[in-house]
Amino acid sequence: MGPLVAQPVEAALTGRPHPITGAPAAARTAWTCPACAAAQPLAVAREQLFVCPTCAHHARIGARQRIEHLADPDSFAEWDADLAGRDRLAFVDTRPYAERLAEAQARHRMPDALLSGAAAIGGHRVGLAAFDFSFMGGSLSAAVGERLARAAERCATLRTPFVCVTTSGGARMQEGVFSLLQMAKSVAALHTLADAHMPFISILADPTMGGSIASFAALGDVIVAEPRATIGFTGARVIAQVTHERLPADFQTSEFHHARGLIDMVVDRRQLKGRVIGLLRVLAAPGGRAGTDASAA
Amino acid sequence: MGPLVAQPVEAALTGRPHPITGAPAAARTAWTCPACAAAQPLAVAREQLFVCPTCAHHARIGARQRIEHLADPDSFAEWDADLAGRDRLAFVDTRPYAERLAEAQARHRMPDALLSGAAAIGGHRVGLAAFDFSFMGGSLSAAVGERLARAAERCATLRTPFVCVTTSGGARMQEGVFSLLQMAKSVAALHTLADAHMPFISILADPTMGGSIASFAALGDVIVAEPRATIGFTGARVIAQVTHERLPADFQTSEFHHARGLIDMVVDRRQLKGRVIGLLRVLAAPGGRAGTDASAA
Amino acid sequence: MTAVSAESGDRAASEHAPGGASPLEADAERAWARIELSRHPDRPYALDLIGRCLEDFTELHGDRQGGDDPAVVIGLARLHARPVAVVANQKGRSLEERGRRNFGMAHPEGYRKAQRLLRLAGRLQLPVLSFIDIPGAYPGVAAEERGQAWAIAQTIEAQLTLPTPYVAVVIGEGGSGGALATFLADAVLVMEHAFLTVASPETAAAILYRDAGRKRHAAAALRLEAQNLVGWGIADEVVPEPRGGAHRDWDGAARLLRPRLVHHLERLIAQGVDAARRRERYRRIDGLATPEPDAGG
Amino acid sequence: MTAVSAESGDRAASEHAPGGASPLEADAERAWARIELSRHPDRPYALDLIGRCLEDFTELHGDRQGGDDPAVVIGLARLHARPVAVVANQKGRSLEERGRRNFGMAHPEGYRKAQRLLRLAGRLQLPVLSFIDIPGAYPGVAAEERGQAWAIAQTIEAQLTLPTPYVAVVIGEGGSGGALATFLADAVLVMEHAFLTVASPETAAAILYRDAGRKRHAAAALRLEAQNLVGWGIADEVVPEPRGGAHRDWDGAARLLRPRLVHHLERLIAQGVDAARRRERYRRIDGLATPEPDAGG
Ligand SMILES: [Zn+2]
Ligand SMILES: [Zn+2]
Repeated sequence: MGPLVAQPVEAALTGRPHPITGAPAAARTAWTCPACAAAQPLAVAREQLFVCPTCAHHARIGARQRIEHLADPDSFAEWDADLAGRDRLAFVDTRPYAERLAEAQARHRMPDALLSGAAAIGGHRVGLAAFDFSFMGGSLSAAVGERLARAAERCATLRTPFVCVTTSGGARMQEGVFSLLQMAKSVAALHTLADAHMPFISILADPTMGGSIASFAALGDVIVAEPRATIGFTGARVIAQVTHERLPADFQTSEFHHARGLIDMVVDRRQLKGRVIGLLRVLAAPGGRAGTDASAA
Repeated sequence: MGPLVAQPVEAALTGRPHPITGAPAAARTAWTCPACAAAQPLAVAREQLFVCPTCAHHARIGARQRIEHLADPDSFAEWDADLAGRDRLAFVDTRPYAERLAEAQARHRMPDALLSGAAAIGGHRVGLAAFDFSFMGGSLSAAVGERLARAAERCATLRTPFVCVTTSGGARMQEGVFSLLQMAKSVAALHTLADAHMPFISILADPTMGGSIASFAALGDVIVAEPRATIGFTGARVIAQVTHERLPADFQTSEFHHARGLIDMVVDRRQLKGRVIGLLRVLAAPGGRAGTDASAA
Repeated sequence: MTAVSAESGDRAASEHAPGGASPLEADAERAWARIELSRHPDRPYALDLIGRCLEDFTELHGDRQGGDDPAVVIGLARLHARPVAVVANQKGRSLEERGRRNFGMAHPEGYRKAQRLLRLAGRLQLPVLSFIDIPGAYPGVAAEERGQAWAIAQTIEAQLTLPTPYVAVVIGEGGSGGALATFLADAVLVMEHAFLTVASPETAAAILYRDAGRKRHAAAALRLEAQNLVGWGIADEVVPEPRGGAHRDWDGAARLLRPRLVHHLERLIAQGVDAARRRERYRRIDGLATPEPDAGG
Repeated sequence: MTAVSAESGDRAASEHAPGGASPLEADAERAWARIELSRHPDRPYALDLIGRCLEDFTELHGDRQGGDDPAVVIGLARLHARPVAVVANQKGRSLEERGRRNFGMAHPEGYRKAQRLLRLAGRLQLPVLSFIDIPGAYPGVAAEERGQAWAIAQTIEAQLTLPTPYVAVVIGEGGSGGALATFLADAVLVMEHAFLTVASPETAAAILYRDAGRKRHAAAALRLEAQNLVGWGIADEVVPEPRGGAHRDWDGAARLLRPRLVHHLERLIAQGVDAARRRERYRRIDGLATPEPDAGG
């Protein structure tokens, strides 16, 4: 189901200690591109949405930053803020899962790896959800699945489109089959949205792997990906180990899947909000579907 | 839409003059395999269903022979015996189409290239249709399309499976777009069958090309093909001419499509009836679907 | 548009008449001139008309199964403020683009891309607009290997189950089963110099005369004039083009086309559409001598 | 079956306890013994059980799109006289067959083959039986290129819209998303020594401990006992196996399995099934600390 180990989020939120180094926020006045090492003043990097002006590398950003970027100012109203997960299996690997989870919750001030809520994008009312890869690799816990399902169902009820930005290593091993079954839960909930004829715009950011891409994330009515995001079911390292196959140069990138008809468009983060608004202009057009409702057989 | 020119049917019905040579039936006491030239007494060849005992070549057989083989004795009751076609375009190529059609009708004592009717196969009541390739290449005229559509619809009404043996060069050029639109007509009629949850068993014989395989014949719930039948959209000669591609050895054979997941099974003609009965035993099982009817949402 | 009377005169008799100016030769030349207009290298292609008739067009990509055929374009747009889903055959204009788009001839992935668009439209309750401009299904080994005939048949079925209003317009060539795959709409328009045919004139000539060079005669015999499709009940309306043909004035062609698209779309939305009525339309295609009112058993 | 109590004792604390016989080590050995039983080379595979539990099995082939994956078997059969559609993961026993069937690991074509079977079942109103025995989704370049993740997601969706009764049984390994693709039934049975897991123990160990060699500990931590699935509300019933395991007595295993298949199928047919209820089942998967009764906005 792909790796779930949390990797450093390259562009952390300001105002909090750096999640990796623990350095206070004030100390970080520059941002160094992890791909080409070009340095930018933090203010510039933030304005550029942590896309490197030198090499166009799209750094990982957190769920709150993502929402800040996509939602119209002050339009986001969080759903299920207190819906937290549980150590259902009393799971212990090298550490008890309960400890890991509590630590992540405290560090990120999030109950789990997904934020969701009502928002407006370019004036269009939507449900908006965003994964946070720094929270246990954005992995698909029962809490994440439940939040996702509720968000989709609320969109069906409210008759708004659902926009979800995924960045997820896949299943959360520590929740075992409960994690696996979130694939089914999320798809079941998306069906409610489809029953209401409301669109699901699935945005894939680096990385989207395993159980996440093999369920809800692959079922967007429109699927948008950020450039050079790693997307796939099985991680490249595992494939290489198991099969000894030589991997193509662009293997499992957004562009690789776009060329193979699996992703509708690859969009630079700096154009992303505009493209989403363009889609919403059609998909959320007033009187649009209302007109065809008369055609029900 | 593939070639429609009538080719000699290799195994003609007895009791009528040979369609190609005009020789009286009585003169033909032997059958020569067109593939390996091995000769058999006609009685043996007929008993073997015109499958060569030497090389297993499946010779083309006519619609009446096909029905005789598949239907239980005396069970076939023809539908639409007087539904004939019309020269809708006042079509003339090297000869007027009206002449060609009248001649074929007279020679074959069939109104067009398809026979259909009620039948029993192994005791199971079915609708049964069979193309005759010797009738203008088994091409898809408006009359053929109409007969096919009515047969499917009657099966829906009678709640019996529909079994169709196709051998067809594709569209009938001389009927222009009317021929083309039979692809839509046949699929529309098959939908009636699907709405009644009745199965369509599509049997492909040599050859099944063009508009026939690109519509009804490809939509069988189960698709069975005879060995080494030529099946495809565009004829191999045209492909070679246009693209100068080298064609694979087994190009457009039954086996070629079976290996590619397009055909369920390749069945020797001598086992065909038994396999169809095996399918009907499941698909036409009494109380089968009736049991699940209770489950309608 | 000059109507060609096919009923007048015995064309076969005059075929070998001395002198080049027999009625048949004149018919053939006129018929061929229309074909050449429909294939004119400066003729507006689908994206040219989409850009001029629709607003907010966003192209989508791919069949969601591993392929994205550039010969078929799909997307979302608005027509007269109304959201629509769009599917189109797209030819290329430059040498590079012609190759990339395979001269507008879809591969199996292209038909599956169209199916994906139809599913999307059904799920989001969007009306569908189709722009048809395809010389014919592609005659190639790979297309046969990947189930071209099956893909066309499945697309025919998908059109006949689409739950939303559906308008198609033939804007250039409407060749064979490839055209039928996106033709089976509730309202079918044909541009003045566009045509629908069972086979390209070249293919038809090769079959009918065993001489592809007699394409002019085949074109005349097939009676490809747009107006005939209306007379035969296959199309609803011929859309006039700017004097001399659409290639002389793309904006003018779009100004003539757009209001007819709007008219039919609004008409269908107002009257209500269901797939069963669409199936009935194609079930009732004429072409028979003695259409019997009752098809029941 | 020996139940392993996961709640008893602090396993993390005892992990590095001196001596090899810590409770954790004992847990790990017991868990691994079960995994080895489920993978036993003489264990009955799907076709072995299908042949012993069902009558009149006819295998069908292919996804109708260009592929026929031998790792997935589909067909028609009867269970206790009732017609059913069957889908199964099939491992190979001989070296040749293991290679051909890719050790039971489906490629994208295999998932599409399963989808085809589900569509067929819906159209013909046949109940579906699924036999699950898959180590996991295939880690290979070609599988990723052809959209493995998308294929799994679409198969999940197809299961959740199937209109007929659906019974699944895990007969051996139930690995990750590959298993989920044919798991989401109305009644789920698990054979005594079979399991469902979010990832193979080897993969889980590589992720959790960064050491695939600790597969035994991963197996214990993931709590893969069949009985747990029932306790957690994920499966309905554990089907006992002959003493020592199904590999010792295939006939005996089938004699224990068959009546349970019949029981659940008849139960579902009697009570009536619809896809919305099935979606509700998977929507309500537990795993949360504080399940809120009202998911509304
Ligand atoms: Zn950079
Ligand atoms: Zn022979």
